[in-house]
Amino acid sequence: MTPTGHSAEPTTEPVVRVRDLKITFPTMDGDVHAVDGLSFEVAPGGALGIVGESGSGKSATSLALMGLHRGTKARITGEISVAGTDIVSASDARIRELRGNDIAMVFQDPMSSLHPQYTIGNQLIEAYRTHRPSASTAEARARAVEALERVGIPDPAKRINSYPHEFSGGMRQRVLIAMGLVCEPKVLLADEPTTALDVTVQAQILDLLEDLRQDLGMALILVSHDLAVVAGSVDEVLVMKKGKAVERGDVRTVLSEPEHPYTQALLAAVPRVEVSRAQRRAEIRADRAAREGGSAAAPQPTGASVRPEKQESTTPGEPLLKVENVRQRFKVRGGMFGKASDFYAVDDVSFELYRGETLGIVGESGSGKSTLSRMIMRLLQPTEGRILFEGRDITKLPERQLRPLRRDIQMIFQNPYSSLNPRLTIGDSIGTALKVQGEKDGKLIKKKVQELLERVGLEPSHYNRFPHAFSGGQRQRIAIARALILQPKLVICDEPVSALDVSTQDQVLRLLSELQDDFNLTLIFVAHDLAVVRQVSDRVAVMRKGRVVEMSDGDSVYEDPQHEYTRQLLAAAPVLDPDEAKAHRAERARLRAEAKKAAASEGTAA
Amino acid sequence: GGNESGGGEASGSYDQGSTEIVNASDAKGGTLRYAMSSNVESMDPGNTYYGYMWNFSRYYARTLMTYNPEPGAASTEAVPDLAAEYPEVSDDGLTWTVKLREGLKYEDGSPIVAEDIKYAIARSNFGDQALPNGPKYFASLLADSDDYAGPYANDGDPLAGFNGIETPDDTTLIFHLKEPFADFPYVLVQPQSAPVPAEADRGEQYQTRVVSSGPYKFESDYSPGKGLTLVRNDQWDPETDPIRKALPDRITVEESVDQNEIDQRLVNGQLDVDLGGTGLGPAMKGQVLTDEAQKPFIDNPETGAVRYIAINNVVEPLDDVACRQAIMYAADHDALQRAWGGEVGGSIPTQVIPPAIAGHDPEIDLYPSEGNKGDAAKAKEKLEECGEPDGFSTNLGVRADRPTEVAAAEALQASLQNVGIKVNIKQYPSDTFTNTQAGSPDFVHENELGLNIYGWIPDWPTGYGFLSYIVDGDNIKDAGNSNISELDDPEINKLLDDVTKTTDPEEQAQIYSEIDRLVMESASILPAVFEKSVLYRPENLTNVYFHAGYAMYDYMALGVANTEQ
Amino acid sequence: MTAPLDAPESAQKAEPEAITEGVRNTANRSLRQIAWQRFKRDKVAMAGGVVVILLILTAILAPVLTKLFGYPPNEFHQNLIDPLTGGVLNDPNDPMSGLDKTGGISGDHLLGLEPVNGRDLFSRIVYGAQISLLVAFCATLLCVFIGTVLGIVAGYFGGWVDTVISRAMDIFLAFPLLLFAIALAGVIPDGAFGLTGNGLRVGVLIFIIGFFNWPYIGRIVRGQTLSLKEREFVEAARSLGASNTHILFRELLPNLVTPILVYSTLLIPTNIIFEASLSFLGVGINPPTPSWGGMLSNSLQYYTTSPHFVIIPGLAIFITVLAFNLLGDGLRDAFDPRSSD
Amino acid sequence: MLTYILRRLGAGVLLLAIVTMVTFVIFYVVPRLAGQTTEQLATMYVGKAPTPEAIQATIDRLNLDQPIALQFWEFIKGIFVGAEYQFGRDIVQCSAPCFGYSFQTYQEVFPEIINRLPVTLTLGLGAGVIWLVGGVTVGIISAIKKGSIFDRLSMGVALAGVSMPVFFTGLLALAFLVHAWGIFPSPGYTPITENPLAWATGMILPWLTLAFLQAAQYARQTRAGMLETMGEDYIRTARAKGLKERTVVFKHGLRPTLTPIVTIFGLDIGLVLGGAVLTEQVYSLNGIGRYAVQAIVQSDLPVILGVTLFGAFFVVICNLIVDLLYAWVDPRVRVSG
Ligand SMILES: Nc1ncnc2c1ncn2[C@@H]1O[C@H](COP(=O)(O)OP(=O)(O)OP(=O)(O)O)[C@@H](O)[C@H]1O
Ligand SMILES: Nc1ncnc2c1ncn2[C@@H]1O[C@H](COP(=O)(O)OP(=O)(O)OP(=O)(O)O)[C@@H](O)[C@H]1O
Ligand SMILES: [Mg+2]
Ligand SMILES: [Mg+2]
Ligand code: NI
Repeated sequence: MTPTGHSAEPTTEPVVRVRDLKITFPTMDGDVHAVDGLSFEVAPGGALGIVGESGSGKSATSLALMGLHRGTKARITGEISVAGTDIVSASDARIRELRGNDIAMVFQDPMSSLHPQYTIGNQLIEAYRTHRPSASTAEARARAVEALERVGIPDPAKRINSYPHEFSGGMRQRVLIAMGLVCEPKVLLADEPTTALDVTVQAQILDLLEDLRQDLGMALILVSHDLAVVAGSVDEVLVMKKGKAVERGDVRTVLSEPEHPYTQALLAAVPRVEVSRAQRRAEIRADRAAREGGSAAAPQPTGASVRPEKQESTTPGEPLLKVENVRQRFKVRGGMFGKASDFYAVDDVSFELYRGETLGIVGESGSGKSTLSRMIMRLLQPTEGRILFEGRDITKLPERQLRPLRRDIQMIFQNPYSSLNPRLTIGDSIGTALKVQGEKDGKLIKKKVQELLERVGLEPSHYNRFPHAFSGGQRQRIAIARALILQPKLVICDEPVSALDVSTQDQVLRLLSELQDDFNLTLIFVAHDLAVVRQVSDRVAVMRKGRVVEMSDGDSVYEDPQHEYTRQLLAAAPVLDPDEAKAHRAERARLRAEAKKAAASEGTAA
Repeated sequence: GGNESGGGEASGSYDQGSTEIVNASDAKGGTLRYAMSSNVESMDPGNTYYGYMWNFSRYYARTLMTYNPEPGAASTEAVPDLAAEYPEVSDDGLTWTVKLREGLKYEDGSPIVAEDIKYAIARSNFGDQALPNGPKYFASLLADSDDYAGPYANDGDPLAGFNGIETPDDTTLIFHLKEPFADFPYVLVQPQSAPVPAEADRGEQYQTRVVSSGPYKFESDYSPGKGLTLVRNDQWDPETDPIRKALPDRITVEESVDQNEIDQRLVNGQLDVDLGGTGLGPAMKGQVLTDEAQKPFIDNPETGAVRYIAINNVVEPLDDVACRQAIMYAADHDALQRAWGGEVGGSIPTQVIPPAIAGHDPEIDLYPSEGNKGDAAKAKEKLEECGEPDGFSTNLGVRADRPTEVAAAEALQASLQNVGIKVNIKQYPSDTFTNTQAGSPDFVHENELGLNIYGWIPDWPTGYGFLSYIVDGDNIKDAGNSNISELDDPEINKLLDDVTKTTDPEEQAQIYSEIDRLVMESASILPAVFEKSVLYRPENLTNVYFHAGYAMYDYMALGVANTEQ
Repeated sequence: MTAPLDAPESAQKAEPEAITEGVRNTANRSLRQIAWQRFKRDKVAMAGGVVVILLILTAILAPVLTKLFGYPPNEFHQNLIDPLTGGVLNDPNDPMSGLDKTGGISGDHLLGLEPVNGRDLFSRIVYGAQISLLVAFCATLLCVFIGTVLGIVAGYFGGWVDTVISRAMDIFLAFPLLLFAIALAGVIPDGAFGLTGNGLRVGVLIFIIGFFNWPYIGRIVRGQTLSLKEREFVEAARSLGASNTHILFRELLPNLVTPILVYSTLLIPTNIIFEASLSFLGVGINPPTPSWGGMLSNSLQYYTTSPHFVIIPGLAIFITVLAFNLLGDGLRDAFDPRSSD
Repeated sequence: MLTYILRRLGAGVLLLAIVTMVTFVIFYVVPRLAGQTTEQLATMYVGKAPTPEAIQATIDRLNLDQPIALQFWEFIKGIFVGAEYQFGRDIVQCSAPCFGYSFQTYQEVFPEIINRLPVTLTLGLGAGVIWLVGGVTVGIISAIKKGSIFDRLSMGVALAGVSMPVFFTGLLALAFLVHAWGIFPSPGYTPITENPLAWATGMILPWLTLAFLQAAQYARQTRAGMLETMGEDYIRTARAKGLKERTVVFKHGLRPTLTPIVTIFGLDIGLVLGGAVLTEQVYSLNGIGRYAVQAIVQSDLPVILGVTLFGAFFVVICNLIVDLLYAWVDPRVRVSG
């Protein structure tokens, strides 16, 4: 270890200082100024959050701090000093000494950031011994076990011999953090460490980082695109847009009194779990009325406001969809012996859905939400149970007879990038539906498609463009148009906004809401984000491991959760208010302690 | 041939070995090294049809008769080997009696008896398990044997029912023929008359350990493709053998050596003889022929083979003699000769029987042309005559793995094109060519193979050996047919029958010339070359001379100068 | 053989989507445009492409070219040949003038003469290009056809269909290909399946090469299909009521065109070499139709007197294969989302 | 792990069975489809004296007049339990695995193959070592020094290498290196037990020729793989740990790069051991490949069948080894298998 900070006062000298950082990538289309004059500093033990939408230069900055742009074509100017070393001008050897030892980084994607062919232990020990060459293997091993223990990997002495693929995403992220910790660096740089993870796991990781910061006195730089994620974990926050800092300051101040319009818009778009469905709808309708009134000056027909009322007073009668005790079995090859074992992705789920109603389904990754959706769509055939649509049993209908039924049930998919065929024009993509349903008249198809394009907020002239020419939000609009062109009775939305950033998310949700009014849609809305679900659902079902653990009307799930798991989820949901975040953290700690007491082995990453 | 004697006496001069003995010597010892570009056909004397094996197998398999061990014309004479003297023929020409020499022994010291020779003939000629490779002259010539089912049919007495040969005692064989056959002694030259003890016979696998009757024996079991080493057989008594000099102590054979490699080693002195005996490959030929220093080591003898294009008499429109004659006129002989390697590859014939064989008539020249380039005008006339004035189209069969023949095919194609005859070349593997393609009349008709490139080396150097297989209408077979032209002319057939009953050589020769002329008139055979080989005669070899009987050096005479090796 | 064995791994990642994502700032240009721009800047690949086009033109225009610059491919010029060695004479009027070391290369005979028969090598090489390219192209088409259909079916349907087809691919890859091909060419008689002569030979060659090399394309297509199948647009199409055929050929196939194109370009040179190898081993086209492999096989006999006869057909193969490889490499790089520059 | 091995073994056996079947079909069924009669087939295989008796004998010996299934059964039976053949008065036991007797040499096919195996093994393994080591080394260096003179040069040569058919390189080497300039001795095989030096010098040119082609391919693949690996996230992680660039490249980068190379190597070496046809042909080495070509030219059916199967056997074995190796190198496949 190099005694850099010996004489200097650790409290006054910032451990990371960035001045007027500029990062430029030369590309075919000229230079990309990924970071353009960024400055910030982090005090020892301090915590800085860097927030910004995708492509705003967060990762580029993080990598620059580690000197990882060396050897690439990136041009870096400005000053970066980490633990007293000037990263821009230091020798390679010096930088290597610094990495992992003074500043460690936790990467965004836990799935690909660990070497698949070495054991966890091997990779941890390597990290330690690189900076402590004198340490014996046994010593390094002990340190590695200790680090794993600290990040909460159960039975670390044994799991140290596992390979990364034997770990879940959350555990891998922990391993990465452990790797960052083995040498007890002064700064831990976490670049979106939780983006790929579930809310509960995300909360655990954030709690872990917080604990470590407290215990080890490390400085933390937490990078995220989600303001709510950083809110509870940092002291200071930096909002980036297009490579520039638009706002920087104490986390409370920024969140409560954002100065820059960008920050304001960002904050406004964040879905809030405390806002109820009714409030939200009212808000949206008001906005719409104002907008349309303003632009077209046409009076809003009352029908739009009448229909929802009818729905809200839940009329019994014939349900549109009835799901009875469905189960879906998959055979999974497990372990070394390759014996196929049965695994129920959806296990005994029943519910009814009435016309005009919206059912929200929340649950963590792998809880069976998509599987359930696909069963209702009859993209999968349920192993057991029945599905009745308009009173007709569609559980075992063959593909041929299903085809006409496809008009009535449609689906919007999660990933706007992969749900559109990149080789078909969007017109074709949308028109396909009419074509396969037997419409032969090309002109008519085109006309219908163009009308719908206009309705979802796109230009009819986009008809002949390919999907790559659209942004994520626009693509999701196209996907919605495709689902609606057949004028279905039921639309299943499988995480339609998860892949979008907050502002786009907001737009799409509004659009859906409007369309529901206009087309009298019945919706099943699947998401993992509690706040989003609350805003759109009349009723909410919480899924866990294939089962529905709780189902009741939307607001009561949030305000008076019955099931333990629902409470966990709610406690884990990131919130914007730092104080509330603290409260949630405490609540989580309590839940964990309880769980431990119950000696249940649950609670670790699924 | 040139007469430069620049190479000095010791190493001979250009083409000297074709006519006289080069490096005469009696020095014994050393190793004589053979190599071969493919695998040896079979070491079993009863199961081979190639001249080089007939020549080579004599090291360990003595036959009743053999060729006269002398250079020049005398070499084609049959002389006694195991036989004590020239066979006696009865007046009706149907019974031939052969007496064996005294004191003949196998390598294990047991005596060679007449019955073993009878057995050897039985195994190679009779029954459905007869050895596949060799000729079947005995089967067709011997009387009272048609019902004999071969030696393996009867466990008790393998020769029971084989009445064509009598063995009244251990040293006498009496052959009974169906019809008189003047060339019979030549049949006895063939290695099938080498004795095989019945208890050692293992069918086709006998080749792994041939029981030696000659001066050399197998050092160890032979495994095909892996080469052979011969060592002296101490049971062989030179007194009983006027033929073999048996100079080297050891004889080695390597198989499947690349031809270029063989040639290179011959020139470098790392090898003594190319066992195949067909001469240098084209690459080395090109090199030595342009190198004056190498010339003295080269012999360029006629091999006795005729290379020709068989013109089919059945396939339309070639069933019309005029159409065939059109081809004879149109063919560019110069181009054909070039394909075979120019003057050193062969001379241009105008008849079928080569000069070395009695009956060759230089007068026959029915289709002359200027510079041997073909006579297009005459050819057109003939086409007119056969009713195809605009020419016609036919197919030409050729062995794909023989580049010279393919080149010849292309040459012929080009020259026939000039008169409007369109030729499509069809390639076949050489191993099945005689059995199932050119040699199967059905196949020929079906595929309209009007032309086939073929060659003939007589089984013995007489007009009969030469002609009977390729022009005798009685010899047309369903498979393995050699009369590819399907020439079936009663006059020719009759002459060939007559000649076997004639014993006077003069008279025979006259008949052969007559047949030759008839064949040429019928335009069934378009002779391309009387083949010549370019043999390399390494300095190390002694007693080298070209033997017309085998169309290669006489292997029994060879010795090595370096006896230390 | 030099088939692109590494393809499945990298190909799977070559999702066109990733390109537009990776180069967000160029999102307004299509993948093809991007690839074309990259390709244009790849001088070597461009050169390869130009040579390929020239070669194709050469093959098509063979009759014209030989008329202009050569002689009919089967015309003999034996007056220029030394009858003893088969080599080309220095002076055609003097048989003792010795051999021309260049094999008669001159303004008259651009690439010299073939030994023995003295046919014009330029013409034979040019006509040889016809056969080489014809066989290679058709065989590649066959590979692509079989490989695409089976690959897409295997990848899309999965399960036992996939198992069967994947095993079949393994089996084909496990065959001692060349041996098999010569053996097969040998057992098919001269006239069969309604074809004779060179028509049959070419047919057999195309069939053998195409039939044994399809797994290379098959594996790539299967891998691509597997990854495409995971994309939600397939599910979306299904939920619109599209049939399997529609999904396979209307939705998936357009996405496979690029990788198929790229790997076909890389398969062509493999097939050219394969064809040459078969001709070299003596199971090629019937004479006198020229083929490069056949010429090389003949040249074995004349390399002492006519070394040019080894070199010229060899170079013809080499240049052709190289050009296709360069082009294929270039295309692959151009379409590869990961290539940064 | 054991089940994994067993499963792979099972797949290998199945593969062999199918290869056998297909081979059989090609030689016994295709000619018939193409219109050949039993007699014509027998005549092809009968030898030089196609008398009617001999043809009939061949039909009997090969069961050519029996239904195809029975013929196949006889063939398979021979492989597993051996067969008996009559030679002269001798009944010869051809012990399992019996591929029958060569029509040309009347030798048992299997021992004949084994006899030639050393040549092919020497050629294949020798060249294999050279091309693997050479190709991978060049590939790595090129990847590390991307854009350098070395990289450009070696990739240029490699591209040329993959574009040159082995018979052309071989011919050039023979014509110039051996015959014209005499730099190399004439290629040929001497058993290593007889004279190790002659063994090596005789094989050096075939090794280099075969290895050149393959090495070129491996260099290209290694380079591409290495570049790809070096762009992976875990390499960034390794760098972020502060590892030396050397460690990053050789410990973290190399292993994933080599993993797919191993598979390809297995397939290639399997094919080469099954007969490096062209190389053996060009250099007249009496290995399995040349044996096969000769057999094919001579329509020596049992040999063709035997060699093809033997070649396929090698491919399967090598693939098996590679699969196991792969499971060892890459822990992920053990599960997914
Ligand atoms: N190697 C590179 N070459 C060219 N441009 C690059 C490179 N790396 C990043 N960029 C560009 O720089 C900008 C900033 O990228 P960066 O990865 O820092 O964004 P980010 O804020 O981390 O986004 P995300 O939330 O999606 O991770 C983007 O426009 C990106 O396209
Ligand atoms: N085809 C399949 N075969 C085997 N297992 C499957 C299959 N499809 C889904 N599963 C498993 O079923 C479980 C539920 O998956 P599902 O996709 O429904 O989860 P989800 O709730 O939609 O999760 P996410 O939020 O990640 O989309 C998961 O464990 C998944 O691995
Ligand atoms: Mg980022
Ligand atoms: Mg899902
Ligand atoms: Ni290859």
